[in-house]
Amino acid sequence: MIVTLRFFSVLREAFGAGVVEVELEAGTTGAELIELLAVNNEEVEKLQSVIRLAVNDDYIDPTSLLSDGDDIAVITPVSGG
Amino acid sequence: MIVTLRFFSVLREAFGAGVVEVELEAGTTGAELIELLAVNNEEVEKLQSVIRLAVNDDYIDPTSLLSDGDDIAVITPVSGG
Amino acid sequence: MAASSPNEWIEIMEDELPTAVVHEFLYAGEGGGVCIFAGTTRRFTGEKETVRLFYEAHNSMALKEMRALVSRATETWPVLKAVLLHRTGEVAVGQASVIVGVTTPHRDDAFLASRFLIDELKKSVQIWKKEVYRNGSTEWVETDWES
Amino acid sequence: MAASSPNEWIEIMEDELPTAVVHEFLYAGEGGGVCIFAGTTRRFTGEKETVRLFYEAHNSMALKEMRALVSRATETWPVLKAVLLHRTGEVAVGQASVIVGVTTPHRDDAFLASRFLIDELKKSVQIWKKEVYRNGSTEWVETDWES
Repeated sequence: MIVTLRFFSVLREAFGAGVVEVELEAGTTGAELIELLAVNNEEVEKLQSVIRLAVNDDYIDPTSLLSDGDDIAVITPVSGG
Repeated sequence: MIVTLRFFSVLREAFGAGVVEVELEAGTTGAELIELLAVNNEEVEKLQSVIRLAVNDDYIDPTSLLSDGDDIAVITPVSGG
Repeated sequence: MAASSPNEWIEIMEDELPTAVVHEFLYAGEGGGVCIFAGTTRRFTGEKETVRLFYEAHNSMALKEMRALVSRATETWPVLKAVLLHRTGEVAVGQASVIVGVTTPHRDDAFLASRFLIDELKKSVQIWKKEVYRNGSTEWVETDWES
Repeated sequence: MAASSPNEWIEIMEDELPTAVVHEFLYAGEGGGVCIFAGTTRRFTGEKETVRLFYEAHNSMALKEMRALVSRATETWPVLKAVLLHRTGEVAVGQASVIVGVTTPHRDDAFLASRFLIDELKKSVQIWKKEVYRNGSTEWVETDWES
């Protein structure tokens, strides 16, 4: 299945792009997606315990199954204000 | 001796003037001045316990002696803001 | 009556309070937190409808007291910039009669210092307020005396 | 992105925050107390000199979260008007990156509600800040994660 990933701030710079499409196996969970990203990116690895995923602007549980076509925001600790 | 009295808000309206000159006996204290004003004005009588006097922009003690030429502000509870 | 120092702007004025200039002044402190309180005319108090307020000041005493309050704030919190402006004369509903503002390095202090300034101003600064109601009646606002 | 209701103005914008319009909007609440907090760029943090900030947002999530915070404030305090504005892109030293403002009938609530809004915004709204230092280096600000 194909999903869209959105990166911001540190991760956008680490991946060199704000929006990327990736192919995942059907049945991948949120936690598994973060694992996969961490393998290839040391910023994700460093922030792994504090990253949260949001699908269609709502945070999801790490155990939630991702679906084909999901628009997934990869959210690191915020620092606005 | 002659002193200048300055009234504000309720007392300015009660006396019909913001600034008046009055003649006082030498040796009059602040408390005695308030007594004198209260005799002839029921607003002063009503507020007597909360009125404070200031000479040259500094609050004075009720027992302080007034002097010829003093510029005396008659201050009622404030309500700015 | 102009600013009393480059970091303090304390004034009693008859005109509308210059909000944009207040922000510019406070931002120039290059702190991290700016807290501004504006006291505006509340239209309804219970059943009574206020159409405007009228403020009267003992200007020289009021300014002296306002300066003293800013000094106390500056001694208590790391104040980079402070503003204390009060109008006199008529103030319509929906306009500000008083503006207090403080810039500090961190926001905690900005909130505390501006809260202190407005609370103390209402207790001690020699300014008096008259309410003018819809029905034409007027009333000098009475407050508890706090010395 | 415009005001979401006549009493709430929630927006993420690239331009300088319109302070005078913020005051007008909040004064129109005809309450008695208006408290405004502006977060400005602090020039010095320890030895480091910041020349500007850069903010990036997940706009749709950030706006949704900002609306949720204003709703929580409105359920907790008698809020007549509320403003929550945040800039993105570059913000120079001495400019505001965020403005929070609340009008309530009495000043206690205005201070508490605006304090709540800025504290919660910094914890939960999906906006990120990068410091750009005098020496040319940059740094994404790290914060504790609070869910």
